[in-house]
Amino acid sequence: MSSFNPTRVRADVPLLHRQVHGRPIAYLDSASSTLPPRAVIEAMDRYYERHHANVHRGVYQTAEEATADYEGARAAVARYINAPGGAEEVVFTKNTTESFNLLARSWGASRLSPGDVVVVTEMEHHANVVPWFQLRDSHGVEVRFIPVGDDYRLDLSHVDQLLEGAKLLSVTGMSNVLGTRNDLAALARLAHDHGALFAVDGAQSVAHGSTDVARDGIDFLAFSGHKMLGPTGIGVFFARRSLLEAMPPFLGGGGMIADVRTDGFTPATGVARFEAGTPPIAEAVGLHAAIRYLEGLGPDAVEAHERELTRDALERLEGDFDGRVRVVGPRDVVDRGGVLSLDVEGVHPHDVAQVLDQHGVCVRPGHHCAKPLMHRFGLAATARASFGPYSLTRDTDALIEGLGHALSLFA
Amino acid sequence: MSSFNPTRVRADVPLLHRQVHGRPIAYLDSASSTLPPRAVIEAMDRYYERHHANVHRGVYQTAEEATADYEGARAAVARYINAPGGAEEVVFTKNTTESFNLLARSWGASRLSPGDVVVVTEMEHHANVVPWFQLRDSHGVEVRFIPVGDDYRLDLSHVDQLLEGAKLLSVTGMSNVLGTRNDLAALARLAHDHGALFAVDGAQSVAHGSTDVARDGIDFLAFSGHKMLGPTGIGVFFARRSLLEAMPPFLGGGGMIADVRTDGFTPATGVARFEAGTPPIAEAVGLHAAIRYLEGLGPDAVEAHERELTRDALERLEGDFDGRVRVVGPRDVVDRGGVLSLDVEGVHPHDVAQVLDQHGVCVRPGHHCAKPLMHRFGLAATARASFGPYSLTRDTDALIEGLGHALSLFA
Amino acid sequence: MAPLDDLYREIILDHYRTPRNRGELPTPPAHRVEGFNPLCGDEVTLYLELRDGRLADLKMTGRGCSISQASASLMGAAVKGKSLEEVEAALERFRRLMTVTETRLDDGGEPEPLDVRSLGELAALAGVVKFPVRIKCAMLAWTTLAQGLDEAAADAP
Amino acid sequence: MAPLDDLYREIILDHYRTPRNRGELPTPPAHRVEGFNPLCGDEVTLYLELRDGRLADLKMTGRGCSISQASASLMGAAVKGKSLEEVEAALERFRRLMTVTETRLDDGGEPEPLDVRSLGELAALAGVVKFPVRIKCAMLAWTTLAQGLDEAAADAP
Ligand SMILES: Cc1ncc(COP(=O)(O)O)c(C=O)c1O
Ligand SMILES: Cc1ncc(COP(=O)(O)O)c(C=O)c1O
Repeated sequence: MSSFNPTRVRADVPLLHRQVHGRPIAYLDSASSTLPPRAVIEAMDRYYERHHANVHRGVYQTAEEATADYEGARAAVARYINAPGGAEEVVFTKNTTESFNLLARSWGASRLSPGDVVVVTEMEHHANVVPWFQLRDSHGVEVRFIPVGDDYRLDLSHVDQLLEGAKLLSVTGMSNVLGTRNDLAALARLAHDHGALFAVDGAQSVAHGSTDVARDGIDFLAFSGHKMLGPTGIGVFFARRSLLEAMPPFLGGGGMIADVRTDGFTPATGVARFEAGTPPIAEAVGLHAAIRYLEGLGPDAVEAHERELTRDALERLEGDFDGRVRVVGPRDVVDRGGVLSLDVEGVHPHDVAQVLDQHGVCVRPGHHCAKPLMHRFGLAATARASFGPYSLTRDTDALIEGLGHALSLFA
Repeated sequence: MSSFNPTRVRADVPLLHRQVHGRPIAYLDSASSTLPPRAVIEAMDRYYERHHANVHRGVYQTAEEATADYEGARAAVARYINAPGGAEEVVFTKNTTESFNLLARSWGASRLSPGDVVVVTEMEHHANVVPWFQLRDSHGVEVRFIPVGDDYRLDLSHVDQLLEGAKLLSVTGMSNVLGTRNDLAALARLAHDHGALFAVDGAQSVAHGSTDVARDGIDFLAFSGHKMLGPTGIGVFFARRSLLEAMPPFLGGGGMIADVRTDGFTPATGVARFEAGTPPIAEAVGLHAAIRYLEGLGPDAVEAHERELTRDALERLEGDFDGRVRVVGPRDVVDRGGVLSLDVEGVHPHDVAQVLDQHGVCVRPGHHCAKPLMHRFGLAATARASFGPYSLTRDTDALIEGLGHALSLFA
Repeated sequence: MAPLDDLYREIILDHYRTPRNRGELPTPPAHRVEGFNPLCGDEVTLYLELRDGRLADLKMTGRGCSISQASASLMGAAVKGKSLEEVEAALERFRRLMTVTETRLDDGGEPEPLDVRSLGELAALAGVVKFPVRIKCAMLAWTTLAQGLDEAAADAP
Repeated sequence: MAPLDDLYREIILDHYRTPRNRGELPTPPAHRVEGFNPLCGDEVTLYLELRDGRLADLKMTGRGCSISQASASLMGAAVKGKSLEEVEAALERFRRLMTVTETRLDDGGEPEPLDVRSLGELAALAGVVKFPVRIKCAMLAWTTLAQGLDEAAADAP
């Protein structure tokens, strides 16, 4: 049994005790970055105060401790996503974005030839688009987009055609604009049936429900610490062992080599090959603490809690404003996470966010690094509210109040 | 006047209050990673507890604060290294290693043609070697090495020949194995006289003395937060504005684009172009605190303090062991930092470090990611002791005691 | 942070609701220039007709937040029909207004009164500097104008 | 952490100071194989002469820390002249010794006595597991031997 209690979670997060403009903060920007609980901050403090040292090459006490901390984090990540091959399938990067660049430049550049096809979707974050365009420009691969339907879900009616000749299907677990969750197991089967590998952008999905790469048949997975209650400065790249072993290095430098002479170098084996330079050690410790914290809450309980908040918010946004506030995303809460992109009649998202700020409400205006999706729906921007495990109905109350103010100010 | 007081610095560093194996810790591994003072840890805590949000795209209070914190760190870095063009010349990366990869893959890959020459030195860290070998393999550039003389300093007797046709000279400010400091202003003139640009690996030099890119004529500079009392997970890449502006993007993703459509993308201008994805925000805050702390100590005072420790240690290492402990590096303390690579007669560096650990002394055995240098001197490894601003003579006392033990154990 | 009223003055809301000089001009003779704020997707397109050393006519299209659109509308009203020297001077004054640092505002109250007076209605945008992220919004039309004038000068026979 | 004596037992220091089976063998008939620890630069080169299903002769060169060199020397003494089955069994026993987790040692004292006894002098290396970074040092010669035997088997006519 999970002991999930959102009020207690809220108490655990120092930033939520803060007031802004004389109001309690209503943090509704977890899709941009989550707020770390005290346990995460303290784990990093403890690390710096007692154990910090560079990893891997030291034999003294604190260097061994730091190495154990760092490798312990890797093992925790492997467990959290159920990596079939364990910690040897987990590479630490700086963020989701670097993970996708690693995928494109190492696996992609070495495995793909001109004309090979990479399929993404219209709802992808730029992190899962731009690296493929870069690979198109350098290696001549073709990038195809699975369209998004008017129901804000992937339109799979021509997917077989799109997947013809595809070497990779790379899809977000959950859209950071629409909240749409994709059926990863089904998409993995589709990809594999067409002889393509299957990559997942887990940036949004890993923190708001369970992730199981073994069950779902995921070949590559990318995500960020700062979107799962962890610190900035760390990301994860998961790849199935057989794939990872065949991938050439990406960044070059210390730690990723077996030998360097003045005439060349030999790369190291294992995950070390992909971790050039001093890694984000304290950040790995923080990520480990975040995973422990999320496991304590129970990913399913978190998902259920956020679903309830989303159901309530969707109802009130529709009911309270006579259709003047439109939610850009699915209206039901099945296969949908707690991201609410708002289009407010007559009020630009920037102004919506500015007015909401005066109410202590934190929402994000903009294109949310998903411009293909914005183009698809003819939008320049939305004002996005998004939930986290610590969100409460009173955050939605503040949102509704602030939206009322914005509508009246610009009426 | 600097108020530099090493005992007070020591008191500021929580980890130095720790005991290991019942002994006070004698941390002599600052060349691997420095220990952060409380001010750095607390700055990051405060950030996470009060200001954390994703940067740049938010209009709410904490997002503005986080952005101001992040950009404030950039301005502080620019000031610390005296970047002539200010903050617009400072890119945040994850470490020195990524900074060199950025240099090689963006500037190098776009500006260099087959046969173009990049000159490095035999005393470089792998971070300033492997990316150039990778560029050699992908773009056909030639990599040349300035040799290191028997005096452990650069042998410049054939440097004009080596620099013929060179497009870049890339040199470490201070060797992480030998402690040798290079004359950056003179090397910059040499490079520029030959029509080459001048890059500096500042990983070791930035924390142990002053850095002035404007004065010295440095075109590119790379360094890491964790080697200058700051956090892991952040590095800096400096480039002169005119150079940076002409460089194409490296990593692709959110934040580095002006537009993305389903048929391509347009990169952003300015430093944003090189910062794909969520940057190391808390780490930038920590780095800023570290810079403030170092500025408070006074870079010249730190350098003088470490020089005194080095002079004393060199004398005692020579005097106390009848030549059985050899220092691989210059014997004088002019143009030399506080790094002491030890070759102990009959005792392998691994064993030296293991015995020292029992004395609470932290030194690092290995090749220190400088294999070309190790090959040059026919060494597989050394046991390296290195000082930081918080080091005291009593650390050297513990080192000497431990070395005596190692020598007797293996006699 | 300052209250919202500092930002959303009545003049600004008015120009946002009823933007002046909307529309297009035939190119040529007009010069067309686009501005773009990648962070929030704001866009403005200006049509500039230069004649006899004056900005004889100007129209604009675009979309964006109240600040960027009102600033564009206010700018149009301020510079249309003016000599190029006057336009340059207005540009410079507005730039200076937007770079008054928040700190200076905080301890000095309003920015230099001379500046504000010489700006006329544009002074309504003075409150924007208290909201740093919005400065880019307010500047968008102006940097686009500056770019357009440069391009037009380069194109001129 | 355990005291140094657990690591630097007298037998280990002896094999480090006076390594057995140093030298080279002509190749062929011997098979040559190199092992390498990229983290610390330890190296070992083995010369393996297989005859009639036995590891008939073995010599080695290399350099490295006391643990890697003593482990190599102890290994040589333990496997030279043995049948390939016996060598494989020794390899397997040693691997198991080195993967006894520190935790198990901590609460269970010594690892399973049977193992240790069957290892003979090699048991002196049991203390290494209390120093996790040194396990790689102790394993170097053994993983190199395993690789050499595989290669030799593949080469065999
Ligand atoms: C001279 C030098 N350059 C580069 C590096 C690499 O720094 P990082 O591991 O932080 O990328 C180091 C640190 O090991 C160094 O000492
Ligand atoms: C779906 C999705 N993918 C990728 C990213 C990029 O993550 P990061 O900025 O941590 O690299 C984000 C976050 O903005 C996201 O929401």
